[in-house]
Amino acid sequence: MKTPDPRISIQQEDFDLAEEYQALRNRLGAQIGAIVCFSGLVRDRNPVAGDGGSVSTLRLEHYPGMTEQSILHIASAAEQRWPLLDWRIIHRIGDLTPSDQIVLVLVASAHREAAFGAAEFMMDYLKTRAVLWKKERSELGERWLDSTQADHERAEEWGTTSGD
Amino acid sequence: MKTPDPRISIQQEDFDLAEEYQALRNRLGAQIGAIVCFSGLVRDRNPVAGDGGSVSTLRLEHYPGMTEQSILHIASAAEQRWPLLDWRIIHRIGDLTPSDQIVLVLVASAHREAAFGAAEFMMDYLKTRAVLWKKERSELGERWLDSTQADHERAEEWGTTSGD
Amino acid sequence: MSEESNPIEVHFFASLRERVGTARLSATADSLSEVHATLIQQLGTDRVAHLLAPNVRVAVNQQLIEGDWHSDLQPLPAGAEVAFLPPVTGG
Amino acid sequence: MSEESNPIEVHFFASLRERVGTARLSATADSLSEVHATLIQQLGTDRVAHLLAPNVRVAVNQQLIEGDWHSDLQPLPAGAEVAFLPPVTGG
Repeated sequence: MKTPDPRISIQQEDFDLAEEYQALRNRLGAQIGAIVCFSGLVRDRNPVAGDGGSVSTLRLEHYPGMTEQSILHIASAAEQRWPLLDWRIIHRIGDLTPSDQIVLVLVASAHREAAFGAAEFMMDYLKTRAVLWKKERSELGERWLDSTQADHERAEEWGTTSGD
Repeated sequence: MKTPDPRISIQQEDFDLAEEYQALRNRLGAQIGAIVCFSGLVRDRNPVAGDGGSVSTLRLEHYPGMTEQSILHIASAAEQRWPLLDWRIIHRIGDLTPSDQIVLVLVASAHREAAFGAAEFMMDYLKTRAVLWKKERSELGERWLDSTQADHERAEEWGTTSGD
Repeated sequence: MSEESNPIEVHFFASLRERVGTARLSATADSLSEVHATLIQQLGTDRVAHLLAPNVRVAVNQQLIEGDWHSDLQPLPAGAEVAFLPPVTGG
Repeated sequence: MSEESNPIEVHFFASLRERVGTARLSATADSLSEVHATLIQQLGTDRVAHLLAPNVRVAVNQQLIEGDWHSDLQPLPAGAEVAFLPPVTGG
């Protein structure tokens, strides 16, 4: 199943924020007033669980094709809400260790409100709607992670007219 | 007058997002869960003015010492509101041309809510409270820019208990 | 299930793959209800119970379906890819 | 103003620098009210009018002051740096 949009990458390899940022600038030139980059990293603790176990590995699993579609759906919903010039989403899969980069969201727009709004929206939906699974291995053992109640509440705050 | 905090730079030279991002990661390691980078760029049009004049230069002027203090005040207010691990603000001065980088705000935190909130707060206050001035030269002539009514409203939405 | 039954592929992801004990299997079924019957034959009721949890989503050809899959009588497309998805989280 | 008056520096920024016609000047004054009087002598009332606009902020030693600067009788610190700031915008 091929990627539905070249702006979405699901990959094992690490990504280079600088390269992606520069590519976005080169594509759009002086139309851009604002770029928001979000990067998510593997923490060595997962306090959501409240167990304080030191994390050794985070394994990310996806469903080729459907994962990309679910992310495209999220980005399209953001494009309907905000006037975006361009965006880029990279999500890593496979085995990651603490301080590794997991996810990159880049949004370019003429004004900062759209770039901030869309980047935060995309992350809230990636947490709750993207077809991805995470298994954490810590000193206390292995377990599959679920999105938190707080994540669901944040996603629901955007309303249900799009992105659902 | 020396810089009140090494995390604030007011400079003519361009900045390197990748270098700043990597420095933040190196300082904090696996405590970081989220990094938000905002960069502002010079656009070739300033539609706020409604005149459609093509912009040729943006000149940024500062008040050495006081500018840094005003930005430190903004960052400190953000630190009181959100649990931040670290941050970095670079603002350029001097003559800039379309597609040049103007400002960089980098925020690292354990969770994304704090990083997004603080970065957006910092930008809203940089627009309205930082001691900086902008003079735009376009095909229609020169003029000093002011923060917009929308900028003031956005800054005021954060409330007046801090950052004021 | 008749001999003319539709050949399909069934995929299990993440925690469901572990609980079911396989990532995929082949079967023949004309509806999700028939998928349910064939999974009970191949995996047994204990493993299939994991697929009936309320937070499990089912996709047919990568489109999520609504409602109870195990009683769904809608005809499956020829060679359908049926997938069982536990709760997702990315980012 | 007495001969013992305090020597100060006055700075004008951005659009005010252009309207006043200089970036800085030296003067002696014991209060902002005296700064007002000496600026009228040195610059004339037309130029000083720009400094009286309601959106102009005044800083003494890089601290913004509140209230009308031209009637402010508080003593200025020795060697004070007085600055006139038009509306700011960064970002």
